[in-house]
Amino acid sequence: MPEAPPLVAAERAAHPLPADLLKGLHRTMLRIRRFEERAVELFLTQELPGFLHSYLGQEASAAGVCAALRRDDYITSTHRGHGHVIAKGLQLDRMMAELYGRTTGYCKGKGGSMHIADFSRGILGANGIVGGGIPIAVGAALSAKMRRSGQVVATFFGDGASSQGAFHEAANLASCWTLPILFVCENNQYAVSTHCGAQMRIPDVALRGASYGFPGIKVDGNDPVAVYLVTSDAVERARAGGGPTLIETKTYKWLGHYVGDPGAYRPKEEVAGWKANDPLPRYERYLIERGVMGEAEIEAVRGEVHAEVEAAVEFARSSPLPRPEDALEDFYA
Amino acid sequence: MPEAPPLVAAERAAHPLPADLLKGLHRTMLRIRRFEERAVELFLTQELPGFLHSYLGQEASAAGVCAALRRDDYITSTHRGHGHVIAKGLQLDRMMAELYGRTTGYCKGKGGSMHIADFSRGILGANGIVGGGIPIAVGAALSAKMRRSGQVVATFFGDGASSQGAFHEAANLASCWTLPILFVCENNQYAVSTHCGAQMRIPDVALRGASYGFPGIKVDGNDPVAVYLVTSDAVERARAGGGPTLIETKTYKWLGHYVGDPGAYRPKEEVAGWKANDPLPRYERYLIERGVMGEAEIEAVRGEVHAEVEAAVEFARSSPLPRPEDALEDFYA
Amino acid sequence: MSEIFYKEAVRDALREEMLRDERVFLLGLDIGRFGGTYKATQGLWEEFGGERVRDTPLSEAAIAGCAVGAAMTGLRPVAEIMYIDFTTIAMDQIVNQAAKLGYMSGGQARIPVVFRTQEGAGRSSAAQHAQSLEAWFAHIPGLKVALPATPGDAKGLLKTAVRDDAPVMFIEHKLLYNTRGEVPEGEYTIPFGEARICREGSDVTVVALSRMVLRALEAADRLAGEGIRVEVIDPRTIVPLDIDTIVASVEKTGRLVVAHEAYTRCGFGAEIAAQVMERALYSLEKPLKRVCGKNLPVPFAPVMENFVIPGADDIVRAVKELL
Amino acid sequence: MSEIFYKEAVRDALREEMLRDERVFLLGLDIGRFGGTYKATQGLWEEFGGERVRDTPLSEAAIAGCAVGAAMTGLRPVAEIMYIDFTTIAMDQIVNQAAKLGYMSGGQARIPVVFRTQEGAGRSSAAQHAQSLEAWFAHIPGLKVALPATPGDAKGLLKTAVRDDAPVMFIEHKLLYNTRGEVPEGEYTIPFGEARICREGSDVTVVALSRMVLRALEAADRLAGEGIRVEVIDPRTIVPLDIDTIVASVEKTGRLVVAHEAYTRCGFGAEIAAQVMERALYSLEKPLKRVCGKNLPVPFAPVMENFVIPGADDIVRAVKELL
Ligand SMILES: Cc1ncc(C[n+]2csc(CCOP(=O)(O)OP(=O)(O)O)c2C)c(N)n1
Ligand SMILES: Cc1ncc(C[n+]2csc(CCOP(=O)(O)OP(=O)(O)O)c2C)c(N)n1
Ligand SMILES: [Mg+2]
Ligand SMILES: [Mg+2]
Repeated sequence: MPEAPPLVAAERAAHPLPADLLKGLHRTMLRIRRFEERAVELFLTQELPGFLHSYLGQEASAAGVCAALRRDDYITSTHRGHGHVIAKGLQLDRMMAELYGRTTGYCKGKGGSMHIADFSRGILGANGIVGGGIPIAVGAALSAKMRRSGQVVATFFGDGASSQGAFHEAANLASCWTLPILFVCENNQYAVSTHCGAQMRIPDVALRGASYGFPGIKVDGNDPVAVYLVTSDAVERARAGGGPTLIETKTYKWLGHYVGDPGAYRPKEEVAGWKANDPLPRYERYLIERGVMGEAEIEAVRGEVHAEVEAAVEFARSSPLPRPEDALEDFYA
Repeated sequence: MPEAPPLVAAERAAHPLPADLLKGLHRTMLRIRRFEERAVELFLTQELPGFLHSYLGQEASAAGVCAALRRDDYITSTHRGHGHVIAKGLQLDRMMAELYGRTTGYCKGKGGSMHIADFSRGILGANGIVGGGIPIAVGAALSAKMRRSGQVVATFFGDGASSQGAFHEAANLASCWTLPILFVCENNQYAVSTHCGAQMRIPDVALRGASYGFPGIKVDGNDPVAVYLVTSDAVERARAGGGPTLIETKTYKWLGHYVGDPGAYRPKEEVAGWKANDPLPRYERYLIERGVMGEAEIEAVRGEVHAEVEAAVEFARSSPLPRPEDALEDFYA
Repeated sequence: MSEIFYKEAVRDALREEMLRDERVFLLGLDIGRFGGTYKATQGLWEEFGGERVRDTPLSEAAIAGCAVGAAMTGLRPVAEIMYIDFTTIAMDQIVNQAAKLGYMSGGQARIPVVFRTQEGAGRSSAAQHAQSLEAWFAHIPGLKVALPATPGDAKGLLKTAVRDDAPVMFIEHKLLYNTRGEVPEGEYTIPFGEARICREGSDVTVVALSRMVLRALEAADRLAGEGIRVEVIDPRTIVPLDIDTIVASVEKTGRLVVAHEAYTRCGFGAEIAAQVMERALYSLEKPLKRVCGKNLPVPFAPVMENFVIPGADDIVRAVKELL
Repeated sequence: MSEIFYKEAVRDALREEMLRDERVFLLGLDIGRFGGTYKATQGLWEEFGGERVRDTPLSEAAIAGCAVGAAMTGLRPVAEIMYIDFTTIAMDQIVNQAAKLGYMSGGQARIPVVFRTQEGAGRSSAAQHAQSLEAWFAHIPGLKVALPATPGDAKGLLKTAVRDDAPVMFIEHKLLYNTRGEVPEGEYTIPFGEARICREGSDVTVVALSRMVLRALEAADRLAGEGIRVEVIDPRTIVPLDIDTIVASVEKTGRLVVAHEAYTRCGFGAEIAAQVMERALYSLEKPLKRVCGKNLPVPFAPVMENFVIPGADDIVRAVKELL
C-alpha cells in the first residue's frame, strides 16, 4: 500500500515563522477550545437548542489552515464547524448568539450551530449535509478565477465525507479547471461510529489526490505549524494558478459524534492516547521552548479568551429571541 | 504523472488459449458488429423508434470481458449496451424485437435499446443514467457474496461515467466489503462531445483503483485476447475472495455519440486512425496467423452471422406490436 | 397487547422479519453496534452479526443502489437513509432505478427493497434536517409509501413492507421514536392501503399524516370538550391510498382538513384535495383547509421552528373555521 | 415580431443576458462547441468562448453545486442539467443548498442561479429520459419554477430568470425546441407569476403546463367547432403561481380541467386543485378533471408511450364530460 508523503512538522526549523503568526495560532486555538468547552456545558445544561458537534481536540487543524488564508479568501465548513469559522475570524458573541437562536446571531437564529455563515469574512456557510459544501467551494473557486480576484478557497470536510460522490465530482471538476482550491480533509478517525478503516481500504485520504492529478498531502493535524506550512504552500500554488491540493489533517475528536454521544465505539486507550496528544499544551511547550511566549503571557491570553467567551455568553443570553413571524423574513423566492 | 500498468497483449504467448475460446471471441465480435451495422441502417431508415448508441468499434471489449464470465455471473450495462448483452449470450432476435418495441422483445417493448435485460442470463439491465448501474452491480456482488453463490459481477461504464459520484461511492463500498466485482471502464475517448482529456486530468481511469485500494489495470480494448486475459485474472481473484478490480479498456466508438451525431468534434485523423485499428480484421489476421481459423472458416462464420441478423430483423418485423393497454402490465407498485 | 416505544416496534419488526426470512438484511450508516441515530436497530447487530446488519461508508447513493442490486438478485434488503433530507443524494437510485427497473425490464426484475428513513421537524435541527418529503416519493410510480404514526402501525406496516415485492419508502418520524403505544402480542401485519379511523366523528374530517395524527387527536379531544365531533383518519400508507375511507368520511361530514408537516405547496394534502374534488365534490359544504408546514425552509430557533410547523392549535382553529 | 424556434428563443435569451451582464455564464454537459443536446446553446461558445460557456465533466452534483458556489460569490450562472431525470443526481445541491442557503444564512447569501433543464416524453426514450418532475421543485420553498410553452415565453421568462436573485428551475420541453412562434422584436422580459390566458372561453377552464398548452389549444379549437368555448390558461410559472387568474376563470366557467404530462399523483395539478378548492369551491359546478400522465413509468414503445401521456383527445373528452 503506498503511503502519502510524510509529516512536515520536522521541516519547521527551515521556516522560521514570525512571532505574531505563532502567537496568533495559539490564540485561535485557545478561542476555539474555550468556546467549545463552554458550548458543551451550555448544551448539557440545556441552555442551547438543537444539537452540537464539538470541535474539541481538532483546534490545530482549523487554526493552521485559516492562518494561511487571506481575509477575503473563502471557506466552506461542516456540521462540526465552530473551529473553522472562529479561525477564519468570527466574533464569539455573534456565534454564541446563533447557538442560542437569537436575532443577534450571524444567521439571526435561522441557521444555528450547524450553519454559521459570514459572507463578509469569506465564510460561505457550514453545511448539514456531509460533503454538501465541497461542490459549492469549487464554485467559489471558479468565481474567484473568473473574477480574477486572486482569492483562494479552502473547503473543510471529514474522513467520512470523502466517501461521498460529491467529493469525487467536485475534486475532479476543480482539477479539470485548475481552480484555486484546497480540499482540507480533517481525518478525525471516525464518521459517527464508523472508523475510517471501515470507511475506506487505504491508509490516507490524501492518496486520493492522485485520482485527480493534484497533490495529496497528509499532515499532523494536531500541529498547527505543520498544518500552516502545508497549507501555505498549497495556497501559494493555488494563487499562482497551480490548481488544487488535497490536504489531510490527521486529528481526533475528543467527544463522541455529537455532544451526548458517549462514543462507546472507541477503545478507551485510543481516546486516552489522543488526549495525551492534546494539541494545545503541546504547542504551548513549543512556544515556550522557542522563546516566542512565556508562561505568564500564555496565562494572560487564557484570561482574555475566558473573558471573551464569558462576554459572548452574556451577549447571547441578553440578546432578543426572534418573534415567530421573523421566520417569514430573509426569504426571497 | 504515473502510468497504469502496460498493455498485456504481449503476454499472450505465455497463455495459449483453447481454439474454441478464440473462435468464440471472434463470433461474438462479428455478431456485435453485424447487429450494430444493421441497427444503424434500420434506425436511419426510421424503422426503429427512440435513439441508438452504437457499439461499433468497441466489440473486442465486451467480447473479451464476457468470455471470462460464467453464464450465471452478472453484468450491468449502459446506454451503449448492445455489445455487452450480445457478448453475455443474448439472442439477436429478441434483442432486435426490443429495439422495434415489440412484445417479443426482452423487455416486451417497455425498455428499448437502452434497457435490455435478461435476468436468466445474469444481465441485470442496461441503464439510461450514466453511472446508474454501478452501485446496482455492487449490490449484486454483495448478494453473490452473501448467498455464497460464487458469482462474479462485471459492471460496464464509460470514461464519462467515471466522473460520476456513483462510481466513487460504489467502488469504495465494494472495496470496503471485498466484493467479487469488476469495474470495467470502456474508455472510448469521448463522453458525447467531451474528450476524456477534458473530463479528467490523469491519463488513465485505471489509476483510480488506487483510491480504493484495489488494482487498476489498463488494457488495449481493441484486443479481445488481451481483454480476456486481464479479465480472467480479475475474475479469478474476485471469485477467490480477493475483491474488486478496475479494468480500463482503451477503445473508440466509430460513430458519434448517438446514431445521427456526425461527431464533428473529433479530428478526422483520430477517427481514421482508430478505424485503421479496427479490432475485427486485426483479430482475424491473428487467428489466421496462429492457425486457429482459415479464411474460409471465417467467411463461413460471417455468413452465419449475417443470416442470424437478418433472421432477427425478420423476427422483429413480424412480431406483434404491444397494445396501448399493455403499458399497464408488469407494474407492481 | 403490550406497550412499547415506536423505536422498539421498528426494531421488533426488523428482528422478526430477519428471523423469518434469512434473505432479509439491513444496511445503512451506523446501524450496527451504534444502533442507528434513533436507536431503532439497537441490538440487531449483536444478534445477527455484521453480515446481516451492515454499517456502510458515508455514501447514500451507494447504499440505495447496493440495496437495489441485492434486491434484484434474491435478497430482501432494508436500507436506512438516516434522514429523509439525505435521500436527495440517493434519488437516482430510488426514483430512476428501484421504482422503474421492474417495469422497464418487462416485469423480469422484482425489487423487494425497503428504504427506511425518518422525517420531521421539532428538534431545532434547521432546514437540512427537518423536511418531510413524502410527496416526492408518492409522485413517482413504482414506489409504495408508508408513514406510520404509532408503534403498532410501525411494526405491522414494516413487516408488510419487508414482504412486499415492490420498493417501499418507509418513513418514520424523528419525534415519534420515543412515543409509546400498544402493540398486539404475536405475529401480525397491517395491509397497505387501509386507512385507520383513529376517532369517529360527524362534524369535520381531519386526514393527518405521521406525527400530525397525534396532533389531530389532541385537537379532536379539545374540540370534543366544546361538543365538536371530529373524525380523524390516518391513511397510514399514501401509496396505495385508501381514498374510499376518506371519501366516505367527507360524505358524512362535508368538511375536510388535511394536516401534515410537509410544505403545503405540492404536499400530499394537495393530492387528497384533488381526489376528494374528483370523487366527492358535491358532498363538500365548506372549502378545504390545509394545516401543513409553511412554504419556508425550517428555521433553527425553536420559536420560529414552531411557527412554520403546524400544531394542534392550528387544527383546532381550522376545524372551527369550517363550522 | 419575428417567428423563431423555441431553441433559438432560449439561445437568444442567454446571449442577450450574457451581453448585458458579464457575470452571467453557462455551464453544463456538451453545451459548448456541441451546442447542447437540443442545440439551445448553439453558437454561444463561438461567441463568448470557453470561459463563459463551460463544458463540464459528467458530474451533475458538481455542476449544480459549482453553480451555487459561483452564484454566492458574485456571478450569475446558468447551469444546464441535460434531462430533468438527471436532477436526481443533483437534488442535494438544488434542494438543500440552492433553495435554502439564502434563508439559512439569515439573508446574507443571494443565490442567483438558473438551473436550465428539459422534460417530457414523446421521443421513445423510455422511463429514465421522459419524466416531468416540476412538482418536486414546486414543493421546495426557495425555488422558483418556470415552464415556458412558447418561444416568446421561453425568451422572456429566461431573461427574467437570469435577472432574479433567487434560484430558478427553468424547465423546457424536449418536444418544443423545434416548434416555432412569434417573439417580440427587441428587449423584453416576462414577469414571473403572471398567467397567460391563451384563449378566452366561458364554458370550461383548462389550465395546462408546458407542451400541454399546445394540446389544450388544439382541443379548444376542435371543441369550438362544436360550439364549446374553452378558456385555456398557461400559468407559465408555477412558483410563483398566478392563482388569481385561474380562480377568476373558474368563477366564470364553473368547470376545471388541469393538464400536464407529469404523473397525475402529486403532480402540480393537485396543487391547483387544492388552491381552487380553498378559494373557489362554491364556484365549481362539476368535479375536477385531471388530464395528466398516468401513474406509470413511461414505456419505450411508441404505442404504449402515447397511452400513458395525455393528448388533445383526452382533453376533448374531459371537457365534454364536464358539460
Ligand atoms: C449526506 C449526509 N449523510 C449523513 C449525515 C449524518 N451525519 C452527520 S455528520 C456524519 C459523520 C460525518 O463524518 P466525517 O465526515 O468524518 O465528519 P466528523 O463528524 O467526523 O467531523 C453523519 C453520518 C449527513 N449529515 N449528511
Ligand atoms: C447522469 C446522466 N447524465 C447525463 C446523461 C446524458 N448522457 C448519456 S450518455 C452520455 C455520455 C456518456 O459518456 P461515457 O460514459 O464515456 O459513455 P459513452 O457514451 O462514451 O459510451 C451522456 C452525457 C445521462 N444519460 N445520465
Ligand atoms: Mg470524521
Ligand atoms: Mg465514452
